[in-house]
Amino acid sequence: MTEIMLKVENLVKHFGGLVATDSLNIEVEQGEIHAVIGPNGAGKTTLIHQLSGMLESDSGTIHFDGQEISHMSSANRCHAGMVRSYQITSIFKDFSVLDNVAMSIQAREGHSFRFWKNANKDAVLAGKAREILVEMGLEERAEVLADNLAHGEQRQLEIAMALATDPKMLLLDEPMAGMGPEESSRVTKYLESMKGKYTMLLIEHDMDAVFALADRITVLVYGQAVACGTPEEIRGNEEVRHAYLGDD
Amino acid sequence: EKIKVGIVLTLTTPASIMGKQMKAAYEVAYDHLGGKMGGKELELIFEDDGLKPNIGKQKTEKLVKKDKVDFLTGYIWSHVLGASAPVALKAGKIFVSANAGHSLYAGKKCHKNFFNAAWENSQNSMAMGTMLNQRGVKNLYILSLNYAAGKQMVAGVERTFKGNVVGKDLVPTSHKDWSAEIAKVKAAKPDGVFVFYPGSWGLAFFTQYKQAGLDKTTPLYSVFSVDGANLPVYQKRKMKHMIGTFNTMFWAPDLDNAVNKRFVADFAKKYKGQIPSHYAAQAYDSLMLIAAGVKAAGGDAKNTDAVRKGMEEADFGSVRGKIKFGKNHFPIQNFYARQVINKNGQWQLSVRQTVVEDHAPVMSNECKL
Amino acid sequence: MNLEILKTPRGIYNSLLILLCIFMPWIAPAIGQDFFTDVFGRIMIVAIAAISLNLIMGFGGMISFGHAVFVGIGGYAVGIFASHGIESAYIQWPVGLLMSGLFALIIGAISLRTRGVYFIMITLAFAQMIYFLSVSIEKYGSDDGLTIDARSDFGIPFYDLNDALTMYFTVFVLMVACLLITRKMVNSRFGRVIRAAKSNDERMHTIGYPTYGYKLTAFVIAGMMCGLSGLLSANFEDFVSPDMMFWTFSGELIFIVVLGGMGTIMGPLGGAIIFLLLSEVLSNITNSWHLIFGPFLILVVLFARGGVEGFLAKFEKSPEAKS
Amino acid sequence: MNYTLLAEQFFNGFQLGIILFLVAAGLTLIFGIMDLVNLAHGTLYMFGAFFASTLVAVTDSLVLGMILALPVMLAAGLLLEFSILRTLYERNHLDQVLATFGLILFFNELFLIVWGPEGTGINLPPYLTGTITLPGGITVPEYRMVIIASGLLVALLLYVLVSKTRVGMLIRAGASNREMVGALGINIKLLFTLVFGLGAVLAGFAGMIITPITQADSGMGESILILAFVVIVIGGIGSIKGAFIAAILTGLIDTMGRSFIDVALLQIMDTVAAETAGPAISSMMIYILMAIILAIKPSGLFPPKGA
Amino acid sequence: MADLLRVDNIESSYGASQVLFGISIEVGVGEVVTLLGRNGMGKTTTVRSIMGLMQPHAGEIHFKGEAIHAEPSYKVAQAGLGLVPEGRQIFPNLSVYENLVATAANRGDKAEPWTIEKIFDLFPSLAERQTNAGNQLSGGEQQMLAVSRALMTNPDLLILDEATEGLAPLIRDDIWRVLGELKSAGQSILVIDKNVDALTRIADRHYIIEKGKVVWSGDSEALKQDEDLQHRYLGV
Ligand SMILES: Nc1ncnc2c1ncn2[C@@H]1O[C@H](COP(=O)(O)OP(=O)(O)OP(=O)(O)O)[C@@H](O)[C@H]1O
Ligand SMILES: Nc1ncnc2c1ncn2[C@@H]1O[C@H](COP(=O)(O)OP(=O)(O)OP(=O)(O)O)[C@@H](O)[C@H]1O
Ligand SMILES: [Mg+2]
Ligand SMILES: [Mg+2]
Repeated sequence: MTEIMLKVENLVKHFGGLVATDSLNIEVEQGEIHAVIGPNGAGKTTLIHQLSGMLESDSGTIHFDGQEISHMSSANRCHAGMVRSYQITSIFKDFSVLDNVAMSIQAREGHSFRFWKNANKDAVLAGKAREILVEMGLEERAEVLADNLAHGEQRQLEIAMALATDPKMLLLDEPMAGMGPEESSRVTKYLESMKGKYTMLLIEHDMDAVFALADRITVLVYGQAVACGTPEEIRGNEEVRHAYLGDD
Repeated sequence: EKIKVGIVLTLTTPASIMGKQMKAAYEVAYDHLGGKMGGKELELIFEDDGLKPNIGKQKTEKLVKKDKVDFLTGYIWSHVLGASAPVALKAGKIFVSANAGHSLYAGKKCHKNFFNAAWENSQNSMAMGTMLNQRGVKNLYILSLNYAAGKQMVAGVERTFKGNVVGKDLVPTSHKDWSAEIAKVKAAKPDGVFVFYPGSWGLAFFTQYKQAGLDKTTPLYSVFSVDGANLPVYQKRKMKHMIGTFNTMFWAPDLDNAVNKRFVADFAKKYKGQIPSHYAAQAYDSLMLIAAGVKAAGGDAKNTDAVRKGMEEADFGSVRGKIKFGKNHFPIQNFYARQVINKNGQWQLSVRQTVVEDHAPVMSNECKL
Repeated sequence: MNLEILKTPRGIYNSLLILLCIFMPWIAPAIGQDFFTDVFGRIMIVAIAAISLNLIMGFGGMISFGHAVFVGIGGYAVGIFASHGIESAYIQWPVGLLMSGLFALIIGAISLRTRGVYFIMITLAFAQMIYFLSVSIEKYGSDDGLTIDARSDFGIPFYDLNDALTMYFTVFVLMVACLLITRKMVNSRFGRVIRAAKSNDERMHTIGYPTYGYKLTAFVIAGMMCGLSGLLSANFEDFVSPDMMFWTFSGELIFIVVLGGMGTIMGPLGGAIIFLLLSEVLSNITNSWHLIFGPFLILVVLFARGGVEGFLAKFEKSPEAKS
Repeated sequence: MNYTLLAEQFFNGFQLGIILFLVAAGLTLIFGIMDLVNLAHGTLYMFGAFFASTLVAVTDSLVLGMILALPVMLAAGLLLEFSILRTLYERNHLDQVLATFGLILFFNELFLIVWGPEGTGINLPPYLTGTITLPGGITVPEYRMVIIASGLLVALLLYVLVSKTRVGMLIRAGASNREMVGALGINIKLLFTLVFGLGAVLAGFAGMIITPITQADSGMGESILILAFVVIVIGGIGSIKGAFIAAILTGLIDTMGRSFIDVALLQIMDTVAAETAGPAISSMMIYILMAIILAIKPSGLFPPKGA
Repeated sequence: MADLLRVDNIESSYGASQVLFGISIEVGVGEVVTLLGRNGMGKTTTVRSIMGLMQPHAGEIHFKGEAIHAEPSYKVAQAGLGLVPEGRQIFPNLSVYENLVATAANRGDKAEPWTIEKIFDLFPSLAERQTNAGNQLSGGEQQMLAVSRALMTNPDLLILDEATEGLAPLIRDDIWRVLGELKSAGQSILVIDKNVDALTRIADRHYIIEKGKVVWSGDSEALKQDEDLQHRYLGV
């Protein structure tokens, strides 16, 4: 029996009258890629906010890797091994691409109360950061200011930064949005190759990517999980087709 | 070999209203001295402190080190003086405050080379307290600014006033709206209000005093709030309710002595036809005091001991008649009740009576000189 | 010594600033303006305060509008002890630094809950409270200030702050130390965290940094550095007064940093020299010098983005990352 | 307890709040909504005071002088925006702070030279110098009622303009993303120039309406400016409603503090201590208020949506 | 077919780095044209240059026969261009309703202009969120709002940069359907999207941009046929 990496129980979040997350239960097994799909405004990003600690939940519990993290700060959740990416790009715009990634690496190497040694010349940070950039196909842009990247490149950097924290589990919020076909297929391949190494919760509207990657899929509508199953099961689910997929 | 006198005043900001009068008075004194001291040529060097202690100190340093002045005078504010005086005193210069009545220098911190040609902060309001007793005021409301000088004014009046203080408010200097205080005054129904609101605070406060209708019911008594420098402004703004109000001071333009008459007349010629304020009078006396010292030293300004001795004698024609110095080098002098009058269409301050004679700062005996 | 820096206008300018500070005690008499040595001593003391502000504002994005309060705390530590006859530097200085640090810790801990303009205003609020407190304490002079009769005593033979040159070079050495500390720190791991938090604080949390603690640490370090400026100022001026923590001085510190070039190492020193020297020179020319100084500041903003350092950096070929 | 005094002080606090709101109103527009940190807002306030004083003196009519001063303020605001400030919108706050500080220095000095250190003022005409007695024996100077009425009017107009009209939406949109507003066909430069002009008129109006009470002198804008910033921050930057409520709150707290703190302190400490602490605490009052509010609500009382 | 938009050999740069090296494209009245190309090739830069958000330093742009390459962006928009920008850029501090009406206009003098009601029919979830501030919307809702906002200006030429980024498949289909309907109503459209299949369905012509140059242009048929082309330049 595989271990449960993430267990969400009865999670609730209200925005005023709106119930964005409605008594949600999700289990993600160790090593699986678990996709969450659903219409716009279904509460997917809200779920990631709650999981990553950006939003305080109204009620419910989150267990991750054997401990309860419902009330942990986002930084601590990251240290516990859970890291997210953003749907709307969130990077250090006035840092170089390399330094953006290096910040993540620095984070995983323990506290940063080191006041003296020059971190710019720190071979460990730069070396590891470069490795990740190579994997993401951004190595040629390493020295460019992140703000000057094209939109699609910023999306790639977004994921690189999450990966660089060396997480156990990745929460990916539409990682492929804004990427061209080539880039998104590269990222898809990359994520596939990482299967087993990371547990992933993937939110994506790119169904090609979802069906190619996901082991299991949860469908979210109005904050509730209306279906959960293998890609085949979901593809065949009439309700899901109606609410989300359309009749391609 | 010229004799140089460095003069630090506030010549910018709205507070320059006093500084400019003082500057003019120094120039009148210069003329009266014929541009000479002890037979030597005299040079006055003016600097602006911008109302800030650090700038005042900086300018003092410049006067001492660059211009190599023999004397320093001017200094309107206690905090500017506090920062600046040590520079001059360390350099062995003689320092004459022409306004700032820093009480520490009258007592504990008195210094052989420190003179004050004006007064100590609380003296004037002590005289006010006495005057209030004389005029039969029983219930007094006190209003002042919340800073050191303001508190010393309050302390002064409380020291001598014998009736009841029915209320007391010290407002921060950033405030220009007294609605709350005026309501309290009204509720307390005093038979006199004592205020210390110099400069633009006075302008605003007295305006609101009238708007609230208090001018009709409660007489105003003030120190350093109605003076020759701002009286023309009150007149220009048609603040008629100021006429008849009382304040106390060591001097008035109609004080009857020859030096004063000449000074008042020459000042008007020099400065927009204005009647001088006490600031101007002090400034005039400061330079005359220095001149007396230099004369006693036979023109040798570097002979500090001789100069100091001469200054302590204070043998010169002062606008306040004869001037006497205590061992702390603060004047021992009379204080007068003055009233605002309209004389030939020009508002001015007129002496009504002598309130106290030969008054010395209370902390004089703390001075160990 | 690396002479590379002399190849760029910025490098030359920065070297010039330092050389000017070193040699002013000899330059000043040579040009017949002895008091310029004092002016420069004062400039360097202000520069230390500006350097400390730059540390949190330029690199950490924490715009403190109450920074001068730490100058005041450092200054009053000397003043209050001296007024009780305690002149030992070994009591005055550690207490001054600790108190600045402690106040920074309290102010920072509360203020850092807010951001942006709210942060600016809450730091101002705390500074104003302490200012009004200092004005109301008559025992220590209220707004008349405290004259300090004896400078801090280090008890070391031949090292006496009453000696003008000793005082001057004490200030100089400490200022250079602050510059070096800043330089080391902003490039260290800690410094990178602060700078990244300025850039995107939320993202910092999600990649694992509880930035609050880092920012608070930086705030406390800056507070203590600024307290040092106060300790020096009290000794240099022989005088402390609430004026030194009024908001206008906090404002001036901000102007100095922006003028010199925010987020650069040498910016605050350059800013302090230009700001204070220009005030000094202009005010000696005319009393109405604000008529010239005001437009000068406007021109700097309009035509030199990033202050003087930013202006000079335009002449460099490759826009280097912040040094 | 003297209830008339209490009521009167309550009223005084309210009218102080209105005055604060008048100053904060223009600042809310320029800083809160257009996001330009304009330290020279106090300078515009001073403009209003001096221009109106001069025009009232020239025309010998309070109403006429003040009405004439409004277009002058508009012109001054437009000129300032056009010549200097319009390049600052896209700059960071600190550049704005430095440049507008330059403006303060320049104009304070200029006004000092032109009008002299004693400044200027406005005398109220006889029909406004009386006092009104409200029920309960509260007496209020007539002119203060005028201020209150005009403050309420400005509050209402501004609220409608910003929250209910398309111009208001565009200003807010332009503040968050100038480029995009332009790309959707709005001449944002012109719009901002006009809004700045309106802000200048509001600042000037506050300055002129207060002058009969406080008189006018060079540098009068700076201390009130800080208060206006405090008000805006307490209310939540960019919210007219917030600014209004915060202004009233600040006015009340400040007035109540100045009225009753000394009495209250006497209950718990001796006279000397109370007399030292009283004025100190009442000076600090609004800063304490701001610190507490921000410590609890880091974005002010009524942070506008989406900011 | 009459030219609506003609871009002639424009070159644009960000500071010192040049991004466009002589781009020429044309959009005719009633035509739907796409810009294709991999990430970072200059599609958005082309759009920004057209919209007057940056000034090309060489070349000319004409819209309805008038030169617009030196005009500020608001004039360009007033001339009848409506933009759905990359990254949505909705106004975060305005409510959904305000986002829609603030810049609304009938630029193309349409007989039946877009109205709030029509928009809400098109995107019912926006109707439900009318009072939400812009930044209180989900990513997809923001995209819907951005499209609607541009429609509300009733432009002659609608430009969509990343038209369906972040939209759920159903909504994405809706967008394609709407664009199709708009096209049949005579609306000219310039669109950027990564969904090549859908684009070939609705668009008349395509331009492929590579490193700031147009490397290929042609109609949908030609693009569909040429798999090598798709692979080489689009990575499909
Ligand atoms: N701060 C907020 N205040 C009020 N409502 C909000 C807020 N944030 C999100 N919402 C609403 O909550 C719902 C869920 O939003 P969420 O961002 O989680 O959707 P999503 O599933 O990620 O959608 P998408 O696929 O479009 O990104 C949406 O309807 C949105 O409008
Ligand atoms: N603000 C900027 N400053 C400097 N360079 C920039 C800037 N914006 C974009 N670039 C560069 O210009 C090039 C073209 O960018 P553009 O945004 O036009 O690409 P794109 O084709 O739209 O890509 P995408 O599909 O990723 O949106 C890229 O190499 C990018 O790095
Ligand atoms: Mg989402
Ligand atoms: Mg693009």
